[in-house]
Amino acid sequence: MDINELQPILEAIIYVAEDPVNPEQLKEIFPDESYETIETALRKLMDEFNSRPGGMVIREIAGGVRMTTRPEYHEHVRAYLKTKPGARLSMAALETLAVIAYRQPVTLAEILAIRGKKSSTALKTLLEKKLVAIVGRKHVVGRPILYGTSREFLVHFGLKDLSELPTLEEFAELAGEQH
Amino acid sequence: MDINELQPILEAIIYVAEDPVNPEQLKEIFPDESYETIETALRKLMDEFNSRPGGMVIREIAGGVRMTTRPEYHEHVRAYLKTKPGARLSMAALETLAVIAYRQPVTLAEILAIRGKKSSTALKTLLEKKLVAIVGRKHVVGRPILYGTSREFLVHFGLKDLSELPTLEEFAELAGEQH
Amino acid sequence: MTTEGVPASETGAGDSLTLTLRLEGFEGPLDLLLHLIKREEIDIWNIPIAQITEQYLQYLQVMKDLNINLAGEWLVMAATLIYIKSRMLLPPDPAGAAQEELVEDPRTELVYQLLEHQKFKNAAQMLYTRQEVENAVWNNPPREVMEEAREVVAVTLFGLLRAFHEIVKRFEERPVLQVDQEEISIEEKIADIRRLLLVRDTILFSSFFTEAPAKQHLIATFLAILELVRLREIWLYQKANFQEIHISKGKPSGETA
Repeated sequence: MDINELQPILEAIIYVAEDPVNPEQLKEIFPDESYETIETALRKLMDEFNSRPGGMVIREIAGGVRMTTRPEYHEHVRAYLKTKPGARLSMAALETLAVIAYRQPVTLAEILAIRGKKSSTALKTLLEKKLVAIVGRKHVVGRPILYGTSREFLVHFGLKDLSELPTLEEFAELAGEQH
Repeated sequence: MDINELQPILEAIIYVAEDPVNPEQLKEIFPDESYETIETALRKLMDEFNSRPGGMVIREIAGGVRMTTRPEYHEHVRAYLKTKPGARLSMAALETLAVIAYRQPVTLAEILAIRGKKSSTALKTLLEKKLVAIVGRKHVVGRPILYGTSREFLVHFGLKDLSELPTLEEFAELAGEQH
Repeated sequence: MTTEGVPASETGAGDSLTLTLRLEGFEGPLDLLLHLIKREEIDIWNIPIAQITEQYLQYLQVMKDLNINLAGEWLVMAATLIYIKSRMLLPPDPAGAAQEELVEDPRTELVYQLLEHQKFKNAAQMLYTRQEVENAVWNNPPREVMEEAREVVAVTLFGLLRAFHEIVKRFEERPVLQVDQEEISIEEKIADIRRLLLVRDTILFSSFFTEAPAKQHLIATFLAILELVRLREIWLYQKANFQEIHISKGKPSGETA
């Protein structure tokens, strides 16, 4: 299939998709096309779609691509939908999540040691929101559960993959330097 | 507001809307704009959006406008929706699976006793999805079939073996419950 | 370096509204310490430990005055600070110092803990910002194409466990058929215990004796347990002497699947 033929079909699929669409799924739908063709078409679609002055963009998220509204129109979109801003995670949950994201796989005891406070409630919230998942057990006495971030974590924070996170060292500014 | 400024916002609103968007609703969101401006912007948006070789169109439906995929891509869109990854289970199947996972080997009668609900349909689904397998027969009157989780179950949940299943005690620890 | 104490408005319980607001920000002891260090513009590599300890303890006192429940970690940190302070006061033992290559500053471990904590706080801030951006965008697939996916849940291991937890809760809340309060038989008690062991691996022995309404129940329960032990359906064990007796399903051999 010609790339110009493929492109609007990809757009339609990305439009209806609930989750980020990855090249593997597209390959299943277009078994006769090479990965290269699919990725070239995707790239071209993103370039063109995102350079038009439209209301939506196609972004790379969690190993796939996803269509969303442009953030700058959030006020008007919210006014139409009559929704309040979504429930935000508490600072405790975000801190726990940061520890898990940067230290994964990690046990509850290790999280406690780093945060210097109990984190089980925050962890439960994160598990319920599927931002964090059980990824195994540590081979030490008691075999504690190991936690890691999920694919949903990438989606929730609009990340392509974990390597897109700044390194922890980039946050090393000393206490008091900036707030 | 300039029509060119208005246009992408209208596009974003039409994109997120579940029902056709009508000019009255838009007037509510843009009280400072005249109906004329809104309708001109809508008309211009439709002309431009529908003349690009994209995957979606904006159509006039039931006194409003709505975004849909182009009908000619129907087949591919449908094919994509079928590739959706991940085993998804109904609540009944999930509960039945939970009972089998934590109480195996277990008979259908025991599952009924624990769940307090008929579970044969859910069990059938789990057997079909190969998450559950027949593991033997119980040595009681009638020799009922015993069910247990399969190797696929371990693979699906990323478990090395059954001893890696999180326990109720570990749940209680997260929930801060006393047991 | 300033040596002034905590300003009056932050020590006395007089200005309690500001205090409450301020204290709410400190989720844990490390947050409070970082706040104190920032406010006093202290060099983190040279923390005046006596001053910081004093201020920390004053905050703890204020929290106690305001009836704020202090979690254990606050007291652990107080103990740590006092310990470091006492170590700093001791003149270095010349004999010990000679043996060790370098006498470690007793504050070092705490400093590294604080720096690490600050990094994660900053990382959390970054996540917060990203979340704000994501809260401003919508992804809205048309509803009709999703119909096949309605009323289904994607399953995680945690989801499975939570489902089981809910079943157990529901199970335990189910009313048990009480035929006659007065005539409770051993058979009925055996059935009760078997029923409970359907959803639990172990039951505390004592749990049978906390809510039993009458002496007959206690005796019937006790005899039922003995009978089940004889039938080898259950076994009893203690993790240590004088600890709770547990009732467990099956054989003590502890076979695993």
